[in-house]
Amino acid sequence: IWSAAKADARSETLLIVSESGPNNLDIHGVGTNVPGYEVSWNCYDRLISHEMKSGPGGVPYYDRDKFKPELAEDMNVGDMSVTFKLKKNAKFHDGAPVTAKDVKWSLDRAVSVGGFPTFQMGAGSLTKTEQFVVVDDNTVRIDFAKKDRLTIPDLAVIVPCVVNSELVKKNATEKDPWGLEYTKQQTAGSGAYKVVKWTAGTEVVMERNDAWVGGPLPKVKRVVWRMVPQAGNRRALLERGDADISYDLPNKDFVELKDNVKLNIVSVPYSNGVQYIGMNVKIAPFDNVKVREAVACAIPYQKIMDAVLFGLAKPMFGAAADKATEVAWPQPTKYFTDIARAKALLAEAGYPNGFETTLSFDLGFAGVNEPLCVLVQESLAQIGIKTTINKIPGANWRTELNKKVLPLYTNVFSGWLDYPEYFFIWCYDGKNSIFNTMSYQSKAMDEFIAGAVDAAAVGNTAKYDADVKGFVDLAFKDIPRIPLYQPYVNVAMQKNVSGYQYWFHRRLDYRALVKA
Amino acid sequence: MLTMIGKRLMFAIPSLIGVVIVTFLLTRALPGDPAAYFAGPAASKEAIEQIRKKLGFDKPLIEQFFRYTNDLAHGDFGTSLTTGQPVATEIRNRLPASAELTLLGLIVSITIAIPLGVLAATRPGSWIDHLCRVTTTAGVSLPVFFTGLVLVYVFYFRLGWSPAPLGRLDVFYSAPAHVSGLYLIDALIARDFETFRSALSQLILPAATLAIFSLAPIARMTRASMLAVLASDFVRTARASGLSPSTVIVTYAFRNAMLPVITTLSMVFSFLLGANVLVEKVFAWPGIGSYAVEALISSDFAPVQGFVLTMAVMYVLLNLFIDILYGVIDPRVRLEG
Amino acid sequence: MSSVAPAVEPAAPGRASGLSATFEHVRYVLGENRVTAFAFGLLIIILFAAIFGPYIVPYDPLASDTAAALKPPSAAHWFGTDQLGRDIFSRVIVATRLDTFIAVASVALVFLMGGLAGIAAGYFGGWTDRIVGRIADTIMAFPLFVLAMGIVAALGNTVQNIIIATAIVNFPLYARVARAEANVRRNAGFVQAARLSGNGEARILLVHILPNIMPIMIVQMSLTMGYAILNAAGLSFIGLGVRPPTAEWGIMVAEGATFMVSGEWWIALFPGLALMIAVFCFNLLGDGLRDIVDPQRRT
Amino acid sequence: MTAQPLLDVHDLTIEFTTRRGIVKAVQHVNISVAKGETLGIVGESGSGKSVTSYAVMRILDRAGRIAEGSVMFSGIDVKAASENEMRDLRGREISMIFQNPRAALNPIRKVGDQIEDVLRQHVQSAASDRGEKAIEALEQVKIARPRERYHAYPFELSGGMCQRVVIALALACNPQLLIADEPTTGLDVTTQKAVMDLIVELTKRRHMSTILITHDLGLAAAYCDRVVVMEKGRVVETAKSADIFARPEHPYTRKLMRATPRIGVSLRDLLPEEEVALSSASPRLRGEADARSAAGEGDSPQTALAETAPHPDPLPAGGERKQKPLLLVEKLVKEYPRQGAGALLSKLFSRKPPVEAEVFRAVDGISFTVGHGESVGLVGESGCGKSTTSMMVMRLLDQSSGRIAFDGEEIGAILPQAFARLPQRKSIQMVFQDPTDSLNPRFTAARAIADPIMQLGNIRGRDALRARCEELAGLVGLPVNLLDRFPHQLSGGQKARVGIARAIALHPKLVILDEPTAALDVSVQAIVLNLLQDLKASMGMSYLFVSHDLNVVRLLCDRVIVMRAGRIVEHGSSERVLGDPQDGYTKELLTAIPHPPLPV
Ligand SMILES: Nc1ncnc2c1ncn2[C@@H]1O[C@H](COP(=O)(O)OP(=O)(O)OP(=O)(O)O)[C@@H](O)[C@H]1O
Ligand SMILES: Nc1ncnc2c1ncn2[C@@H]1O[C@H](COP(=O)(O)OP(=O)(O)OP(=O)(O)O)[C@@H](O)[C@H]1O
Ligand SMILES: [Mg+2]
Ligand SMILES: [Mg+2]
Repeated sequence: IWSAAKADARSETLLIVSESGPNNLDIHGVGTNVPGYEVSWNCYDRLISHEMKSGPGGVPYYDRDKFKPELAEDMNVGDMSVTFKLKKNAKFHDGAPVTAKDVKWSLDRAVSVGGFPTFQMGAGSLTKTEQFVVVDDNTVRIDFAKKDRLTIPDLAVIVPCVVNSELVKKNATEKDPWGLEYTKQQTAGSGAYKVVKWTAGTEVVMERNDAWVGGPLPKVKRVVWRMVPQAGNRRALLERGDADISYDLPNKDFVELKDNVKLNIVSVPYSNGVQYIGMNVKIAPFDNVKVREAVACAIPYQKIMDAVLFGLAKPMFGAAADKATEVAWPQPTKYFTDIARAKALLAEAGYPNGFETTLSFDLGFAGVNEPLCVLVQESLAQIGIKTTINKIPGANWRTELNKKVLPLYTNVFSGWLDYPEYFFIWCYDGKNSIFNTMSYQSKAMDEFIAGAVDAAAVGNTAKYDADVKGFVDLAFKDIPRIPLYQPYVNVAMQKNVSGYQYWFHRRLDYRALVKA
Repeated sequence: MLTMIGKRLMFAIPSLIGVVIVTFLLTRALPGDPAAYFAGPAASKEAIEQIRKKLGFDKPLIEQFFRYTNDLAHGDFGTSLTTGQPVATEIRNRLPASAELTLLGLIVSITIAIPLGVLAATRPGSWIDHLCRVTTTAGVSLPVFFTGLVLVYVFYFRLGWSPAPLGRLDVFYSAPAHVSGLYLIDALIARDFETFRSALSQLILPAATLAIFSLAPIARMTRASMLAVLASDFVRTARASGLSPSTVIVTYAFRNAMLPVITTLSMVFSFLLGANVLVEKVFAWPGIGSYAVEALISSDFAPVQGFVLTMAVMYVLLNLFIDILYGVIDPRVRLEG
Repeated sequence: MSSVAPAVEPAAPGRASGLSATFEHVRYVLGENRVTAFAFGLLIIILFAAIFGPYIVPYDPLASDTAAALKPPSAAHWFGTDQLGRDIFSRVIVATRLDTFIAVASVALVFLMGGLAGIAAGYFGGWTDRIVGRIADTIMAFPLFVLAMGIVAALGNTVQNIIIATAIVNFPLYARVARAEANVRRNAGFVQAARLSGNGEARILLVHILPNIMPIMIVQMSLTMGYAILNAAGLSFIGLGVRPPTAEWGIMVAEGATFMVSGEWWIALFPGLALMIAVFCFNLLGDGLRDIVDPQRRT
Repeated sequence: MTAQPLLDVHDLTIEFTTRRGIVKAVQHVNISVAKGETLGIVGESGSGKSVTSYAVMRILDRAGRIAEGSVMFSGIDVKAASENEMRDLRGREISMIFQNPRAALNPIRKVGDQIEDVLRQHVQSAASDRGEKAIEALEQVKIARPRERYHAYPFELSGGMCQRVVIALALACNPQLLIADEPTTGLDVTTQKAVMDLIVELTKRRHMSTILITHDLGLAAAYCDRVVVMEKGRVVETAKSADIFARPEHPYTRKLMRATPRIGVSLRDLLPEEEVALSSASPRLRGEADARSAAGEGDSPQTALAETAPHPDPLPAGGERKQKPLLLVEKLVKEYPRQGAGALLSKLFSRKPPVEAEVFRAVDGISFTVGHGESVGLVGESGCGKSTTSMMVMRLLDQSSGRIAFDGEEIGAILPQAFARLPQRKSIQMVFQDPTDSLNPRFTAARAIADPIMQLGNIRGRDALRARCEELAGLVGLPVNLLDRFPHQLSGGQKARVGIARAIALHPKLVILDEPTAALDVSVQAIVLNLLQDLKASMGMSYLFVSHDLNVVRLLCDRVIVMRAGRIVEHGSSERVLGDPQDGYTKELLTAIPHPPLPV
């Protein structure tokens, strides 16, 4: 029995349920988790953002190549710098105007705090505080360290957000000059929403910033984001109409909820993301390419698509034998399930009776990983490879990956910046970043990647295309990791909720959402 | 009485020290690497090392332990990695939620189990005795998370009688002004009956889950001790003196029978605190149980240590309370104390 | 001579010789108490499934069949199939062995640790008692399930570690019961008599006291057996159970839980029922055994 | 007694439904009690005395029921009365006193409140003066400082005081009939007498009728007008108490009467007539002769003994080696820490060794000797330190100070744990007070007897052991076919024999008997005492016989030591000490014994 006021509140409030919540409201914080990105995205502004285009299935999809101003009024790209004029009426949540000083302080902060934010800035060659120059109160110039086509896109990701420098400095301490402790607990931005209540692990309540100038005023006044650990309960909440949006549900639920006339389901493939089976090429017998090929032939691809993903993913296998390599990533391999061939390859490699190894996965994504691994295990058993499944709790997953001692595992990687070479730098380059979990090193590969990066910077399309095709082919030939599929982001909403937009970070953008 | 309390507390100190040491070692043995966690997704080895140093995890275990105990002595429980909050604050915020749930579960359980046990004891071998035995045993045979899930499925999803399993209050109610932290009590104090109803309806299913689980030990103990007391000489004397059955059962048998039951209650409570962990997970309950599980799964030292220590202290206090209660009922204990 | 002796004595009531009297008594208790007889029947079924399970199930419990995934119970699949098309009936039956093994092994382990420590504490008193008591108190002060979780998380989630964790968690229970029982007997006449007969302390403990405590301990074991299974299931539920694809009731319930709301109730229900029946059986049996061992103490 | 009796039990049969079918606990019993009469019901354990009285009050167990017959109480048919009527009857018309007074009171309720509960139930007084009434009731039973006791809990009172409270409770509503079910067992002899006198005085003064249930014929005869003798659920004889000792009619009554230890008889006289004849021929007792022939054993025990006994030279009592005693105890002291929280706390807080005041001397510097082949009685009331003394001599307990010499060797310095493995262990053995408690429930009789032989003896091999066990069984008169039974399958007397067989298995020189017959019925006690006597004669053992029953000690012992509060108050030969006591305490003990009239 709702009182009238409560009913009103209900129509203006968006109730989001998800498995886990943020551990830090500031993306510059130490160890901020993925749900934390969502808060940052909605509560802080960046200088620029992306335009929308129509994506797969007509879902609004961010346009990788088109930018629109957010805090900036306009953007002026020069040869070795870019200049932004700030919107004059932009104000932080506490009413202080957004100035060039704030922007510089925020960018300085991003490149200085270390860890993930600094690292992400570096991906766009933004590494030094000297690169950020206050021209006047309303104008900021960013100098390029070198020509890099990722610099501008990197200014539109979550990290280079603008923070209320005066407010945070007031709450900073000697030990914590960037005031990370302060922004961990509250938002100090100029974004469309501000956090009014946060109970870690339980709920986040956000309210609209009516003075927002970054775009059209959002329709939703209040967002309540509750953590519901049980997937079954999340589904129940949706089906009973109690929750408005849920976005981490098992694939099966999404498939079934599609038939539910009361709900609205959106499925969009991850940009630049692949779920794969990795093999550590430094550990026998996976140092033998034939073994890797044999494994690639023994993966039960279609079974995984059907039983694990319920079709909600884009296959990354089984391309026609004569299909030309595209200048795109991800793209399907030419492998398909062929046990006979796998057996032959294994025999050729000198393991006619197979071998024993462990197959690891991240328990945090057990919903997909566990059945996937069980199927892979069963299939590998057919060619004599006996595997023990090793569940690694989410928090330790990265540690284990970092050690690069897992012989066989499954994982997802997806890059915010949707460029093939960006993915390959991370995952295949001989510099052996932590995402090159296979410890794969190949001179030829490094050359292709470097070539593509350089070609992109100067706009040499022919060279770029050749190099991209080169590294994709090599990756498929040496097959240190076996792409399985491109996962989908699935979001379930009540029918009266609309305006969902897909972003590279795959979190929700409340600003466009509408609840009728 | 005071000396008894002092004595009890003193006896508890070694166990508490034991708890601190064991938890410390146990958490250090957890497989995760908090430094790597802190360092974030793309950190280099050096960055991780640097963070390790900053967190003090590069020091020898002994030194870490002294640092930890020193912090503890200053009331600093550390900071959780996963939620980013000081553990002490979080525990303070979450403890009332767990306490409210557990206590209500226990109260429900007691109000059902004790009459049931008494009834079964007064009619041993009858159908009610068997019924009591079978139903309570069935209750304790169900994994709590399973009971919880089934209850949610039936009463929320299928029938819609119960509110959404979304924690302590419906989204559109705000918590009553903080007095005890227990919403039911705070709502009553604030005379906000709508909130009271909402909080109560949120509590019913999880509390029922806990109650179902804890019926058996209480009912059984009540029955056993009632049977023993009913067969004792002084009950026979009371009967032979012509006292009415109600006086015999209540004043003579029941009060004596309660003594072992009270001891059982402390066990049950400790048991429920464990079961809580799973129930909170099922009902998205913002208590310390779910907090501890998450922390443990993600190798987050501080909350686990804080949780265990809080629980141990609560356990000690509870036992103290029970001893006092025991003393109130049983004059023999009082005299010794 | 001794062999003819029992035959000489007419079987007067209460005077039947040892074994047959025990048997009589058991039969009487089972006859009198239908519930215990029922539990006994269940136990036989459970043991049968544990021993012969893998040989009698219709399907390979690990074999996936994605074409037949998520099928409701039918003639072909009595309990339906799970996400990967594995036959739930086969998995439930086969899991019996692992689950009973976990229960039996952990109970045996805790009996060896807690039981013996408790008996020694009760018998010797003094420092032994104080040390064992302190250990038990310390363990009790932990929220037990969380302690089990911690141990499994720290040592790794293998069957062996689950058994160890369950045993440790039950330690205080056993130590206390054994201590109390040994303590009341430490100055019993027959123990004094054993001393007079020249028995050493260790021998008194093992030959004279232990067998007398066994009945109570067996009851205790039966009751904790159920708890061990629940504990393992709880660990599975939070992701610390045995490794997939091993069939284990707790894991199956936990996995099935996600499917309950979407209507595939059978995935969680049948393993849940099996789990419940097993625990139920052990609990009832414990009660029944208590009846047999000591009718006065029936609860 | 021609008038209508107050209570008339007619043809009463009581059945219990048990695991082994229906048990008729009482069969066709007829009892009547006239107004103002005191009736004694006597009989051995299990003869149905209590059950009969429960039937009168209709407080039988759930399993029991009155199968036949009737119980009329002043015109009311108890069997047919409604539960409400019965409740009015209980406590107000008929009340009951039970054995073990401490257990009969609610441990967590003030005694005053318990009395008030009864008063309230029977509306015996207005709420306002109920307290006064309760205090009055306490005064009547002669409790010192009744006003204080009103607020006491049972555990704060001594056993005797508890019994007085129970009596006060029973008499609070002035009932017409008081049933006292073994009201004095478990109390000291001196207290016993005081309580009995009190009951008699109070009931006489109020013209109440009393039923006194006891297994002590002496007690019944001393206090009752009439005595009913029960055996196996039946009344076998009813007679005036003056007559029953003079002219016992039923053989069972005669047996009971004979078995009661009393002045002026020998141990042999305690046995039933037919067995005296038997036992004069051999020490074997009833049941054993036929059992042995069934087992096919023909040797006389003496020959069997002569072959294996290491000490084949039995000494006459008080033999020539008297000058060098077998056991010498000097200034033996045992101190226990005083209990209670005060002591505990002070132990926790202070590091100082406990001061003198904190210990309690259970045995306070006693000295005595036991000669070869001598039997010495150790008597004294409960808690005076008898058991503690025997435990120290047995080396089961370490003394605080003092010395113990056995057969010329110092054994007092040997720690109890070490003693188990020494050869002297064989020479000192013990028979325990409670035969049930002293047998391992999981050992058969044979295994129990064999235990000391296996540990300390030199007989090896199953068959040899078995043969030795059978031989010992023969000696103590335990049928061989009982050897494979477990304790719970044996009767009290049989268990006592197993305990004795075990004690003599290693041919000890000294056997300590700690109240070996306290848990047994008089008739069984008579047999066991005779057995002990015979064994002593045939094996030349010495006894230290601990007891609180002076009559028993008189029969069995050469010398007597009387203890009180840890000290020896008097010692000397049995005749002297018991015939002509010097110490006041000994005198008190002696007068407290209820003396049945001597048989003609
Ligand atoms: N609740 C019962 N169930 C079965 N049998 C019983 C029960 N109570 C008593 N009996 C039986 O009734 C018989 C008489 O018992 P009762 O207690 O009257 O003996 P008693 O003469 O009072 O003996 P004691 O001197 O030992 O008190 C016994 O053989 C006993 O086994
Ligand atoms: N372990 C002990 N700790 C403290 N006090 C004890 C202990 N054992 C015995 N006592 C005390 O020592 C005293 C003597 O006890 P003991 O058992 O020797 O008495 P007893 O003469 O054998 O009495 P009973 O006739 O009741 O057997 C008693 O007051 C008893 O309370
Ligand atoms: Mg009796
Ligand atoms: Mg004694």
